[in-house]
Amino acid sequence: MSIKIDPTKIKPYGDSLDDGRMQISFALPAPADEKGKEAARLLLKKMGLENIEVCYYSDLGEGFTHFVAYVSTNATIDLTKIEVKTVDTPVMDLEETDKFMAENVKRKITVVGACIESDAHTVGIDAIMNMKGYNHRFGLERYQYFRTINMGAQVPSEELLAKAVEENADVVLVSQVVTQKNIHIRNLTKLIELAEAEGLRDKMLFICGGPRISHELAIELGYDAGFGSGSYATDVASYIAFHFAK
Amino acid sequence: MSIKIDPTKIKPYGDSLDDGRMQISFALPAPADEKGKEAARLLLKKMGLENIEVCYYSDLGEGFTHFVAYVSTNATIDLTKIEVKTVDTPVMDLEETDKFMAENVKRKITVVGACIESDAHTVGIDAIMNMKGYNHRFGLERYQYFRTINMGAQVPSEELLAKAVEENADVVLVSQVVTQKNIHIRNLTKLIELAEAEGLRDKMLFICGGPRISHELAIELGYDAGFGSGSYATDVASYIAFHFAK
Amino acid sequence: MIQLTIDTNKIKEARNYAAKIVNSLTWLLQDYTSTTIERTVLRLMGIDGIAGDNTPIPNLVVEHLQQKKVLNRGAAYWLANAIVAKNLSAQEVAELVATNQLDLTEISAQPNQKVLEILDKISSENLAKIAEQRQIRQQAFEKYGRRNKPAIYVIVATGNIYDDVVQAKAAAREGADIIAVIRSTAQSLLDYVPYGATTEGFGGTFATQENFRIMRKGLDEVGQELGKYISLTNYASGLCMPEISAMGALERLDCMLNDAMYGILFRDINMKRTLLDQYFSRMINAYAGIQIQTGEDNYLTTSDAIEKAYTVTASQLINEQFALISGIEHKNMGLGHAFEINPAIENSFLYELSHALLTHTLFPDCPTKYMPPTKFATGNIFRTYLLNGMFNFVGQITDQGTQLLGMMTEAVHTPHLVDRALAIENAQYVFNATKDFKNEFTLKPDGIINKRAKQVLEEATDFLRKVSEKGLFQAMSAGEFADIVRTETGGKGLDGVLPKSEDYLNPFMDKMKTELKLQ
Amino acid sequence: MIQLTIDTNKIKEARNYAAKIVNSLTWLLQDYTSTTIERTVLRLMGIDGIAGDNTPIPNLVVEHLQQKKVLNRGAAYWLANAIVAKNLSAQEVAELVATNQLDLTEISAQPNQKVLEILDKISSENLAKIAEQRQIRQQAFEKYGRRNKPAIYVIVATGNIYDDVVQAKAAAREGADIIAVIRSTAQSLLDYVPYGATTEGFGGTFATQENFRIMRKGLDEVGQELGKYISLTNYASGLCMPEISAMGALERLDCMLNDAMYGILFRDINMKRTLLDQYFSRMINAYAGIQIQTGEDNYLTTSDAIEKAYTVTASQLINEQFALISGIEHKNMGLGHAFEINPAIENSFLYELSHALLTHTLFPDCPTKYMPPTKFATGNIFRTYLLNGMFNFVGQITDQGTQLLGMMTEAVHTPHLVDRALAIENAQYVFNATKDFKNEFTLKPDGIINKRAKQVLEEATDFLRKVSEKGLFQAMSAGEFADIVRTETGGKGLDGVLPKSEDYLNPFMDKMKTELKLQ
Ligand code: B12
Ligand code: B12
Ligand SMILES: Cc1ncc(COP(=O)(O)O)c(C=O)c1O
Ligand SMILES: Cc1ncc(COP(=O)(O)O)c(C=O)c1O
Repeated sequence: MSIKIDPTKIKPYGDSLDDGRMQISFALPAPADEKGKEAARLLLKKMGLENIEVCYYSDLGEGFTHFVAYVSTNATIDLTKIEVKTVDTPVMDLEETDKFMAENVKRKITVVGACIESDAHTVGIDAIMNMKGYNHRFGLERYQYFRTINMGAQVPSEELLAKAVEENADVVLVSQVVTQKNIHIRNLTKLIELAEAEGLRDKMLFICGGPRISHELAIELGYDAGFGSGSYATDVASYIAFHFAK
Repeated sequence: MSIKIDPTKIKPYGDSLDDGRMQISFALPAPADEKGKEAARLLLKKMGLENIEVCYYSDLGEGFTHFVAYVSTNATIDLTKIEVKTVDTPVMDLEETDKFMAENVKRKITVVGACIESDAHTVGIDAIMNMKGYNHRFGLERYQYFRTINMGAQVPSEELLAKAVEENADVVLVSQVVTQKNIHIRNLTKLIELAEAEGLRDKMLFICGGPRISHELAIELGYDAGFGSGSYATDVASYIAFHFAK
Repeated sequence: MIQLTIDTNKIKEARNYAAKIVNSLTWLLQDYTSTTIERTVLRLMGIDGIAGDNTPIPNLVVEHLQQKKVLNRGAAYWLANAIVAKNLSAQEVAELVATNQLDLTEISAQPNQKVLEILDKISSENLAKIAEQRQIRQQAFEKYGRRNKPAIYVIVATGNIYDDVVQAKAAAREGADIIAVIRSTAQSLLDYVPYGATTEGFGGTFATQENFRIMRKGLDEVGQELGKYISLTNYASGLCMPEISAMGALERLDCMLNDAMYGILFRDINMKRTLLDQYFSRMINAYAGIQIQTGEDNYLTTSDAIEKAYTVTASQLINEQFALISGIEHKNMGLGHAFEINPAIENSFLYELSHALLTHTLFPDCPTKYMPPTKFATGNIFRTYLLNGMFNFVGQITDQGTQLLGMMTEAVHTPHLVDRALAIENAQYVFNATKDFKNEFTLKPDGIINKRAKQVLEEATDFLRKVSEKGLFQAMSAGEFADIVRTETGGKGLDGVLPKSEDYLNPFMDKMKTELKLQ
Repeated sequence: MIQLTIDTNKIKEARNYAAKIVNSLTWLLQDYTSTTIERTVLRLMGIDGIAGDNTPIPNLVVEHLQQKKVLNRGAAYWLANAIVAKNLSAQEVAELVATNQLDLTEISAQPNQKVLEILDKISSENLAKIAEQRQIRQQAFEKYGRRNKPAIYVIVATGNIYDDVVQAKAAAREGADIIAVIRSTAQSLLDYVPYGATTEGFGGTFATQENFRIMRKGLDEVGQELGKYISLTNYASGLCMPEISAMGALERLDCMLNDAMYGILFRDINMKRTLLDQYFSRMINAYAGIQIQTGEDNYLTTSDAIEKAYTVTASQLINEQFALISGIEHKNMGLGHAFEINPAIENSFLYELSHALLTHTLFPDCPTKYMPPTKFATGNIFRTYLLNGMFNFVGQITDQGTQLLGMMTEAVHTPHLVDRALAIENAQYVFNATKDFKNEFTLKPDGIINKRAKQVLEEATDFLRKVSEKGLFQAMSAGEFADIVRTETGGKGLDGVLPKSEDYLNPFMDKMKTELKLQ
């Protein structure tokens, strides 16, 4: 005998199969006393949760109270039905990509990249584009078949596209790190709409990246691909190489 | 202008009024990758949550993954409608209680207490009953009008009741600290049912306590009063004093 | 290492008082036995299983002998006598007794020579099994490398042994060195060891031989995968100390919670019973190469950690002496202490550090077991996580043997899968980030830390002197330990204590004594 | 205190190079002005408000003068000339200009004496307002006691000034000493200061004079209730450095993020522009008794914290020299540094400690500003909470002036109410629990910590020598700073830099220089 998980009905796990246990922490505009605690409990109950244990509360001042609770959910998910769009080209290392491109692409691919609009977090795009790279993986600049132009921080969408046209870019790379109030969605949408309006959308590969970007989200926003936290130049280079080999 | 909270519709607060923001952490039997992350997101969505941001995941081994997420709930609570049963006798200090009992009770009240059944956590009941007390509040033993018998740990319900009868107790104190799988409910229910069966329920005051006990829960289980975390002998003494003054 | 400036003569003085306290109990340890010890002898003879009302056969046999008032000759003798007479195996004899088909006292006395021969054979065979487990452990450590220091020790406590295995394996993958399967709340006062695999417990899982086996197997599997030997521990405490030790020795547990006085003080078990039981229990652990661990942290869950710090030191010294007379080497004495000072106190961290250094200074060769903050955990999981980090820091810079990781959900529930993983991550980060911290600093001789350590040692010495003058039993009766009053005739299990007769036989104890070079 | 064993001559050498670097820029600082400086002069003359397309009036007036190519005489002159001529207030004149009803260059030149008189009057009156704020602050500290050390510094960043006030007041109640209102992402590249109360920003709230006023009022209220002076800070950076400083001086901010080179390196603002702007900006802060804080942590968010530790030290020394020539006293120099080493590195904590000690050793009289781990925050809020605790520990034992508290939700979002409260609880626990730790230990002279500190100082000295030889501008053009290439003619805002004419007037700068005893 052993514990058996049904993948069609997975549930959070605390210490017993399917106990549905979750930890929740939040502030409420409620007093730091039994009444506030009851408000917290009722709120969690209203959210459909069970076995609610409000294990801690503390006065935050200004009429707010912090609550920590453990609860059980009844929700389940069918793991077998989940499909996520992920970049599915194989990942090659630098030498392999160089070799692959020498054989299958046979020309330099021009890549123009930037942190657009209000965003100045360049570390991510630098990690992908610049010589030095990230975590011991060199950036695109180091590859034999990429010509890279990294425009840096807070580049207006218009300027990025103008540069892409000027340089006859094959690929546009866009980074968005700040996500507060979905500003990244706003900025990414602006760029892609501009590209469409200017008839550039289908002439270049549009790739975005950032800690809250997934390939799925990128596709949804009209990009060709998206790369999230922990992606490396190797991922991006391989993807581009395969694209231009076709 | 300033932010204004409607007490009839309170909601969790992250950094903007009514943003409904909450932090959630849990394990799922799902892989530590984009697919698992999507499963986590869908689960939270199924729970009725919005603006789901799964900000972290990590492989726990054995097919489980830990997820941390920030989400928004739409649930609201009417704070003005919440009523909690709390012990509502005023709280007097040791001297006041002594004086009050000298004037209004005029006899020694016998209190028999124990950690019952499987529970051996005596620190809580000792804090209430023993001379030394807790956090600079002396225990009932120190009061002029209490005679206390503390039976200690893992006392079978039968023994506690037998002792109460033997000592002609006015009050029975019960402590329950372990709550795993609701063992405290089981134990407390057992005691009160036994007391009823033996016709003792209405002859004595039954008071329970422990970190997960509220007055409300105590009443629900058939006790006269319940005391949770952070209660002191002063609370319990005052409550008993007022009871016997009536 | 960060060194305290402590007079070694002071340490000697304290240690001498502890030795005096322990040595004054020879009369008890040599001349008495207990029902548990006898059940253990039966288990070591290979007797297992349940009968009747799910009662373990060792219990039924010992009850039978007790009823017949012949237990003081030792269960081994009666079994051997029957084995010789009936030409049956020990298990077969025991089963007949357990099912009331055989009265051991009715069998005529067989030639002494024969009885001794058969006992020699059975005990040799069964001790060999334990020795084999010891060797397997030793080889595994040789192959995979020694245990980390501080070893990462985490508990699993789901109540269901199968869930426990999942959690334990996950923990091993994350970096745990030692897995403790916490026992269900009520087990320690049971005067028998439950049988078979169990799936329901409260705040813990029952300690049974089958559960030991299941967990050992799981850990061996994951260990092989990881190229690391994962240690397993449980609790030889309560009313069945030596039985659990015997089971642990047979199923290759690697450590054992096994305190000389915990049962008396914190479980109200009779003092004679506990002291007798721990004596044999520890001998088994010594023989099996199992590291014992003690429970000094318990003093601080009921008393104030500053006011009563000396009780920890005193208990460590007493536990050390009890361990020595059972044959436990210092390298297998996991003496306990804890990080339990109210975090709101100014300089609380300095006091914690001082106490931990004192433990290390007194027992430089022991793999001391350091317990996490629990008492001041509030349910604020973030704060508790931080407290655990500070605790891990002290553990690393004071070179503790075993770090029992704190859980952020202390004061809420026994650890969930996530809690444990985060606890391990916490310890790994702190251990690694502060690795050589201890070699960077010299402690000022007249600072808060040194002064505090000196004071605690002094208080402990005074206390031990007093106890050594009064005698341990009298001191306990006077409530000198943890303000808890325990009397020689009070507590649970006294009815299981009996004097040995002149012709008492316990071949296991004899052989182990010889091998461990004890008198 | 824990003391590093560092040769004071080495420190002097490094400091001399930094002084040489800064002193070689006198030509720029004395002979040039900028549009921002002129707008600041207008603000200091009492001009406020917006006109036309929501453009601040100071901008409109300066643009007018720039367009007329007469700005190099100083905006003060032109305003004063009109005031004298028209007998209007400064504000009235500015409004007429802003609404295109008046061309300042068309007014005939008034008697010099009169112009100087009116400027003397206006500048005296307005500087008195700043002096009064300085005094209110001073009195409050006298009444309530000095700021804690390390001061607990937390940010609010909701985007909505009214939410910010709620969060700031809550933080004050929980124990915050300094509240920073983080600016919206895009503000620093705006070449004007937005106007009025604002309720929408991204990752921060716009810095406006009205927002300053609203927050100051909120903090004074809660401070009075608590019997404590709560400090307020904002960012004098980007294209409007001195304007923000002027607003802060008038609205009684108490600290100001105000780095000499941050704008150049991290915002690609032209180097002449930034250096000019910071010069005047810091003078205003000096006059207002506002503590400046610098941004050396930024080097480590883009570069490796071990490899590039020396850039922090070098920048601190340069920032110190720039501060000195603007009249900032050491007690008001909040030089920055950070806890940003990859936590997975063995002994990372020792390196962090070493770097923090080095900062303290070089600037013993400065209230250094210590920045929390951010780069290696992963979204694992528990781990980040622990990292923040270790950071707080270093802050306490190395006597930092200001501890900018880390938030467990670093890498997730700008702090929620709960995050901030937990951060304060974290710091308070660690500060209190380790209060006298620093007095307990002596550092081994040849340990990892000392060796590391020496190495960093040496690297910084070498670097400063190189820069002092090349010149700051040339070094920046060669990418010597943070591997970022910035040229003398590149970057934003160069069009706002202009040489002063012979008859240039800036009564505020003149008066402040006199009072601050600068040449
Ligand atoms: C460093 C940093 C800064 C530095 C940036 C320096 C620089 N030159 O980049 C400075 C100090 C300037 C800064 C400023 C600010 N920051 Co900041 N910053 C960070 C920090 C600490 C680290 C980010 C980082 O460098 N990560 C490391 C890189 C390698 O990871 P990455 O960006 O995710 O990139 C990887 C992938 O995402 C992907 N990727 C990224 N881009 C792209 C593009 C393509 C095409 C591809 C294929 C892949 C890809 O590949 C990379 C490698 O794996 C984060 C917190 C954190 N720990 O994440 C906050 C953080 C991002 N900052 C934040 C904020 C709010 C700000 C400010 C707005 C604060 C303020 N009000 O002043 C300003 C805004 C500046 C601006 N205009 O954008 C918030 C954002 C909150 C949110 N969710 O919206 C964060 C999360 C901190 C927080 N908790 O509040 N910041
Ligand atoms: C100390 C302690 C122990 C000590 C107890 C010593 C003793 N003599 O009491 C020892 C080491 C023996 C112990 C053992 C165990 N413990 Co324990 N223990 C704790 C600990 C650390 C502190 C409890 C405590 O003393 N609190 C201080 C007192 C003053 O607070 P209190 O009990 O809440 O009492 C106050 C109020 O509740 C109230 N009150 C309480 N009782 C009463 C009664 C009346 C009548 C009134 C009016 C008021 C009142 O007034 C008190 C004063 O304010 C908690 C964790 C924690 N931080 O809370 C775990 C904890 C309670 N233990 C736990 C567990 C699981 C165990 C064990 C089962 C572990 C095991 N498998 O071996 C055993 C079981 C023992 C048993 N049979 O019950 C779990 C319970 C999990 C759960 N939610 O069910 C906890 C929460 C730890 C954890 N996270 O896993 N434990
Ligand atoms: C020394 C010691 N033994 C045993 C236990 C387990 O308790 P019990 O034996 O009562 O199950 C503990 C628990 O903390 C302990 O510290
Ligand atoms: C020194 C310094 N100035 C200013 C800022 C704020 O950035 P910005 O001026 O670009 O808004 C920071 C942010 O980290 C900083 O470190």
